[in-house]
Amino acid sequence: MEDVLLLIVVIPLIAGLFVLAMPARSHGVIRAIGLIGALIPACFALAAYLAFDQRQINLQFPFTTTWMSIANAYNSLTLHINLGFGVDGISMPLVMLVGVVSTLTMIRSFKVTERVKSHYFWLLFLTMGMYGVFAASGIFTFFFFLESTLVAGYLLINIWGGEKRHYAATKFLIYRGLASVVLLAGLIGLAYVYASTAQAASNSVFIPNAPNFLTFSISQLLTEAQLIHIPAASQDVLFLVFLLAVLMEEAFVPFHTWLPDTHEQSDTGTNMMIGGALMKIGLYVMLRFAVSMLPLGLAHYATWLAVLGLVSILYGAIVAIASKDWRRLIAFSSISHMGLVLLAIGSMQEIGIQGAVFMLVSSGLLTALLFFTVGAQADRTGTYKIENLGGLSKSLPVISGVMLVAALGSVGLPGLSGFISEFSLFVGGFAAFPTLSALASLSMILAAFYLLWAMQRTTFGPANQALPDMVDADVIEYVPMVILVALVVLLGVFPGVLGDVVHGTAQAIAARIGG
Amino acid sequence: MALQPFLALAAILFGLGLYGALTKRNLIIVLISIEMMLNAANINLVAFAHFLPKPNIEGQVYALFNIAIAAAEVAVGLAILLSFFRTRDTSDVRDMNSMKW
Amino acid sequence: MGTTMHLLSFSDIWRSMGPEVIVIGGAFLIMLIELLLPQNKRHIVPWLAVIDVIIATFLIISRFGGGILVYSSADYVVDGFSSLFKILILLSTFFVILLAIVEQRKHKLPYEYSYLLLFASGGAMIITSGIDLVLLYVGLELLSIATYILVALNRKDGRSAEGGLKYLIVGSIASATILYGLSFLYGVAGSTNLGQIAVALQNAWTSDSAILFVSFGLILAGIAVKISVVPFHLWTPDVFEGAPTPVTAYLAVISKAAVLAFMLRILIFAFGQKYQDWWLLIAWLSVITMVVGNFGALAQGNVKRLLAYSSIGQVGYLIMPFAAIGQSQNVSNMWQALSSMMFYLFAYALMTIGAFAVLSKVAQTRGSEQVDAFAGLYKRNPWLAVMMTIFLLSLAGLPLTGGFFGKFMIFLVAFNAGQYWLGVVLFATSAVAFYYYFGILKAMFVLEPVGDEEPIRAGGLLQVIVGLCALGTLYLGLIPGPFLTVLNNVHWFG
Amino acid sequence: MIGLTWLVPVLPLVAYLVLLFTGKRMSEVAITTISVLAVLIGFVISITVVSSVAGHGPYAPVVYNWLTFGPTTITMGYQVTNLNALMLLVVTLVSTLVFLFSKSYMHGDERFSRFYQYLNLFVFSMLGLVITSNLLELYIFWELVGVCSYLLVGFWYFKPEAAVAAKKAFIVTRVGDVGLFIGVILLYLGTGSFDFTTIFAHLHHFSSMQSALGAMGRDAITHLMTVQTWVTISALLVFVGAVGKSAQFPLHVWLPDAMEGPTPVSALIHAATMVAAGVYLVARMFPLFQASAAASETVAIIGGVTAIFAASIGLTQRDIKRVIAYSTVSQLGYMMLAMGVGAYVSGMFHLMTHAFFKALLFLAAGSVIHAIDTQDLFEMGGLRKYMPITHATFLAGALALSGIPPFAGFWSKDDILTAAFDSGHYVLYAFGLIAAFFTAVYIFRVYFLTFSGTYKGSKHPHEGGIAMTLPLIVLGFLATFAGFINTPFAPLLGNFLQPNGPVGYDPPANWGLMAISAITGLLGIWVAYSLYSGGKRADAFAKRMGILYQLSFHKWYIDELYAAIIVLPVVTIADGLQFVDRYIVDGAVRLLGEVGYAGGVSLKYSADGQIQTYGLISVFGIAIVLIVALLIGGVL
Repeated sequence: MEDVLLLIVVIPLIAGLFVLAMPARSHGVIRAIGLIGALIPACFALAAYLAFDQRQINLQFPFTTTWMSIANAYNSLTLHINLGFGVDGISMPLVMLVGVVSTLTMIRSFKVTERVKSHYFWLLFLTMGMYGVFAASGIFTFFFFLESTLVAGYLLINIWGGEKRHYAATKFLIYRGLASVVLLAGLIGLAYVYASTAQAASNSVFIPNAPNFLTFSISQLLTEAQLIHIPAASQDVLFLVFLLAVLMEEAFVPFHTWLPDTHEQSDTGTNMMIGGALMKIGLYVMLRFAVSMLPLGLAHYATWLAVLGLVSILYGAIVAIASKDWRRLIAFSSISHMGLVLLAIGSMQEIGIQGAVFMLVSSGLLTALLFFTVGAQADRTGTYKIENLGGLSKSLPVISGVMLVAALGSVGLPGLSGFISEFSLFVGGFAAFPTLSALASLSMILAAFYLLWAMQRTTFGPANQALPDMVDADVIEYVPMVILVALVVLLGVFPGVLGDVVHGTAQAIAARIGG
Repeated sequence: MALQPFLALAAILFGLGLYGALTKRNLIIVLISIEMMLNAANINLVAFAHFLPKPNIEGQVYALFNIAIAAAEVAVGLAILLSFFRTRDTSDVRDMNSMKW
Repeated sequence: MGTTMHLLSFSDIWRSMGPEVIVIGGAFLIMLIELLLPQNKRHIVPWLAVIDVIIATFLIISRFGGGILVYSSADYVVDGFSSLFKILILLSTFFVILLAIVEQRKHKLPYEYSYLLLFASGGAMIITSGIDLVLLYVGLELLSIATYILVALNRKDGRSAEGGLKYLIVGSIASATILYGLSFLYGVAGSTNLGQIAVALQNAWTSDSAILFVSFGLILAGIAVKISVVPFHLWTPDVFEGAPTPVTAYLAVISKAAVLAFMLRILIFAFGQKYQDWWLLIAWLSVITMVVGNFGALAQGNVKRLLAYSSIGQVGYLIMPFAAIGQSQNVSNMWQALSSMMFYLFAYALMTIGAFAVLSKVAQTRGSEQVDAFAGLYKRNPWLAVMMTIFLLSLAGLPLTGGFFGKFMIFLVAFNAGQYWLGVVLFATSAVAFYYYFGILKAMFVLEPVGDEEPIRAGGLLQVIVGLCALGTLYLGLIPGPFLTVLNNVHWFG
Repeated sequence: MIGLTWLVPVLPLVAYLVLLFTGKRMSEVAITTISVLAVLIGFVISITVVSSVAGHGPYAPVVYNWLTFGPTTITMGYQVTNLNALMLLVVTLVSTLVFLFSKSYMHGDERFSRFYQYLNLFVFSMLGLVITSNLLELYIFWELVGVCSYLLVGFWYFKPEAAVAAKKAFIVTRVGDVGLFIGVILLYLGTGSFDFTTIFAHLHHFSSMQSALGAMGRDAITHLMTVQTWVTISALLVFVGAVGKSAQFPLHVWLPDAMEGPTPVSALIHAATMVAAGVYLVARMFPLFQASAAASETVAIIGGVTAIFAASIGLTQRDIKRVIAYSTVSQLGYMMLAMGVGAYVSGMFHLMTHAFFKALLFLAAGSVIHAIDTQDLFEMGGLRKYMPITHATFLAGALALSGIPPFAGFWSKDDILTAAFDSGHYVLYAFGLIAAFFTAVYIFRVYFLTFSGTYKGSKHPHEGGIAMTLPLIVLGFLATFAGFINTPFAPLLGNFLQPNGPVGYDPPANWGLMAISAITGLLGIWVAYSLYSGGKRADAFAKRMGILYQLSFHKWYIDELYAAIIVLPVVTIADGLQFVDRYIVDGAVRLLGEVGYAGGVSLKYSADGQIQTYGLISVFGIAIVLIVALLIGGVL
């Protein structure tokens, strides 16, 4: 089990290289390789998930290899950079999420007929990047994989997207590119401030594994975060840097406009990947670095987080009402949901942290499912415009039914994964910000409004005469739908399967932030 | 004589050279102006060499080197100018505008 | 400073200037051979130059790490710093000559370039070792004059001569400015030797500070023109566009590297005492250079001009360590600053030359240097497209490439010096740069080839150049450790 | 048998899953058999449960750990108490009958099996809601019944009205659900638990568990409010949930529209069970409401207002199902009124009797609709001849609803009115009495318009099969006699529901008030008779009432009001915000991009090809560098 994370990250890349080696016309082989290349890591991820020791709060399945050192990187300290992987209760579920989403995306992308080879290569590359981001145990490793998602996402949007794909891809690139450089600045600053603090505190506090103080290892930083407190002023500055990065990365209002455009222009597979897994990175960063390592900064800006969260919640929900395109609607809906996570993180409650992970996983699954069904509809009707659809339940009962499940899950219906996420987040929110949370709870009504209204206009009512004759879901489409629905129900009915993994880590974080 | 007049002369020469190089339309005059700038530096060097508290020869040697270099520079400049003239049939600085933007 | 005085003798010259002797002597020799050879045999001439470069490089490497040698009344110093610069210069020259060989098959460049490149590189090498104003200036002019000719080399293309003239005018004015500034330095210090100048200036700052600052400003401005720091950069795109592509690569890499070495010697050695006063000036120059360079490239359609602006931006990154040194806490910081600059310079050289190599091929087949010429390159030649991607990602500063790691090191330097804002600008501007680098990426991978859909056949030599550059770029990004170790153990003189 | 209680909700779930995976291939008979058996066995178990509870009193909860966060472990499980044993019985009984009835009613529908799936899912959720052991679990099932209602109202999704009504039902009840949601959270934050018993134990002081929830949490609540305020706010929020689910004013608007669903659905969900869940919730949380006078008062007022308000609308509607729907709203108001004035037993009693007679009325209406394919009262008439069983049972239901002794409704409604009177809520008592009068008028208006006079339609009406008539007969029987389980002479139900001493206020018999309500009912029937019997239309009367008639007919314009003050603004704001998003927020982004690009363009064009310009700019640069250098040097 030691190298399982390495395998998880590397296999998609190897599969990608195999894809490149195939002749461009052998679509079947390429698709098979793509599927296998995503399925095997997903199975490994599942194995790791099952073997995960929930009582241990350190990073598990550690894999580390020394890479290089920079002398005098900080005063006379040498910076040793390791490449490594490791997961804890926050990243393990997200690794699993990547496994699920990527595998199903591969299946869905069987439908892609244009430039199949490149498509699968970049999908696999993106898969590798997302695994790496969540599994990384070093700042450098993390950043490398973050940037690789940028390249892959850019090309996926740009080649297989809709009419304005170049514009959307550029927006995606610039926003996420800016976010990543801001993030890098924050990460390096974090390591430096920890180094200087650790050095200063080394006389009074014993810090294990820190002969050199300067470290880029996430697990070491997490350990140090429990032992020493970096100066409040530095925490504030660094927290703001991270916050800015996260706002752009996670498309919070007012840095959100790239997300609807991206989703509107991407093809279904890409949307599943972006909406299902890529869009969890920002808040993961928030939890992993800003919350875990900058507790005083968090305490200082907690109210700001809550307010920003609230703005995104309401803004996203209201604009979603007026959205004319399903994909934009889903994008705004996810902005709204992620705002809730921000609000809950601001509450600094353990349950809020736990709910955050729940929401990341849940919204990942539901967003992927929504994009899948919406895409399946569009494959048949040729349009994503809500006003052009109608009465689809008649001709596409299965797809419409699954879509309804996804919509209800997003609305937060109990029994599906969305409920327990929303509930935990709101408990956290109300504990700290009753008024803001009360306002935020309006989004529960608004969500029901925009999703069910859109459902009513597309799947209910008399069939739109302009639509062509349609055949309901085929076997290939059943697989992702069934798996996603099953997972959504599983998480809704037995949230313990996720909660047990998250619990220990959430507790540790909460202890650190005094929640 | 004092040092200052030489420095002033050099400065004026440098200024004039710079002015010429940036305003004259004829490329040959531009090249000559650049020579003036180089010679301004040479005057400085020679003057300094003479007026230093402990006068030494290095400045003069330096100036000699510079004169040779300047000659090479002008030679090359004229050669390129010829090549330019052959293709464009002009020696106006302002006609050097086929590449812009 | 372990100054050992020696009388000038040939063995001393060989021990100190051996590589330079080989390069410059070889240049003379090749010049003669070219004259003597019949026309149809002349194609071996560039290969002679290649061999010459290789011999010189091996000589440097074999002597590398041998400690500091100071010769000829302390006018010439051979230390790790200069050796590294020389290796960089020769390595790049090697690639440029090979690229020129490739380019020549199409454009029929005259064979003069083989020895002209050697002369220029010889000058560049002298700059890195010389610590006497005369030597420095002679080296600088040797480099400059040879490159004026190189730019104008393509006699069939009017733009080449025009570029040469432009470069000559601007370069000469810059040289004159530098010289004028140097003359004041001499006047104040009474010596042309940098060591003695440094000693003399210790007292002179109080009595002659005005004249010294004028001198400083003039020298800095002249240097700024040569390495195209904003606002002295405007000539760059024009000259880059006019010059034959290999020469463009040469200008972008070697000229800048050599002048950076010049800058390091003069500014840190002679004016180092007042560093904490003037570092901010460099910092601001660095910032506006990064900003203007990267924004200027945004709207460029011509890839050569685009890369020109990009190289302006890169210069902004390169001079940032100079600024950071002014705020460094201790000596180790300064070393780190220098090694980070050196590291980035190597990465910059490899990725820039590689990018120009691909560009030269694409421009040849398409007859156009526009971004559109890259459309569908992935379909027409996947190998070139992938290599170009490596170079572009490295230029843009994405991880696992030399470009990223170099930027990362520079960033660390800025952080270390407490100048976070410099680091932030560095990365913010490189995010802007994503736009145009990815624009080329988009053309290669996303767009369909326009018109001609025939595969591009890249010759073996081109593939070697591109492959080696890509390999180097990846090596610096993936396994930077060994090279960093070398950098850490180098004995710095300046 | 008490150990088998969990089977009661699980059986319909199993039936749901079976039908989900195999339903498409099954015959209608098989589907019905499975479904009916599932609830029928549940009914049998419920009977034994009730008998055990009657002897034993409430049982301890049976729970399993579900999810741990912070110091809290949420459990899932069930608990048998006297209250929910009664509910089990009512729900399974009505479900069995409705399931049976649906066989004929839905015969031939393309999605017959889907219909039973949804019904089974609903019954599972409803039963789960009833026997849950903690508040969070209750909320979960609360939402599930809501979504089943959504699915069933929108069952005929291809009818635009049904699609709209389903959405409306979900969203309006969602408003209430959010209130309950926040209430649950507030109660948890105050007590550190979701368990009913723990919550009730902490109504007078914050829990010490609370401190484990984190400093901010405790501070927020204890700083914001006293225990009393907290209890009141929580109770009100819980009540908001009940208002939404039980269609109380002002969230009543969804229920009449929900009549777009198939009639058995209306009978089961929108009359007997789900809409009563709100009342059940208040009953389940009774100690919470008892702890806050303000909250109780609110409940009473809302209940009383709803009772009269809905009844006044019912007077003029033309759609048979809508009349009954408004009647349901009104009757639920009575129950809330009961809860508000503390008459716990009376409220539950009325809930039970109402479940029977209202289900009966709906099913009878369904039978009529099934027979003649119209819901418009003015197109009916004279059906007594053709549908004798339906007529007889409908009459029993109508009498029960009107509160005519000795029918079931009389006993329970009278209990409530007495309790209101006794507790000094004279205005509310008056409301209740007037509502009772209206009730008798509108239901007999329906009765006369439907069954008296001559038949006007063209289709030949006839009774449905035994599957339709049998439930009617059973319910008719119950509507007639169910009242006797809690007469002042023998308060069986009262004793059953209060095993550990009195809960709330159980009014003693007041013969005077009984007489008044009986007379009110009779008066109402007389008015209806004089206006509507034998095909009369009472158009003239309606004209004479003028504005009042219009108000009633247009449901007091509440829908229009909501459309104007809520829906329209929200949609307008959404459109506006989308405009802002697209052109101002994104516009700013694009502007920034354009400015950057324009900067690039201007930089590009700054290289004009003139070397002397470049030189000039460089000279300026040199000048600046020199000046700065000299400034730094302190020379200038």
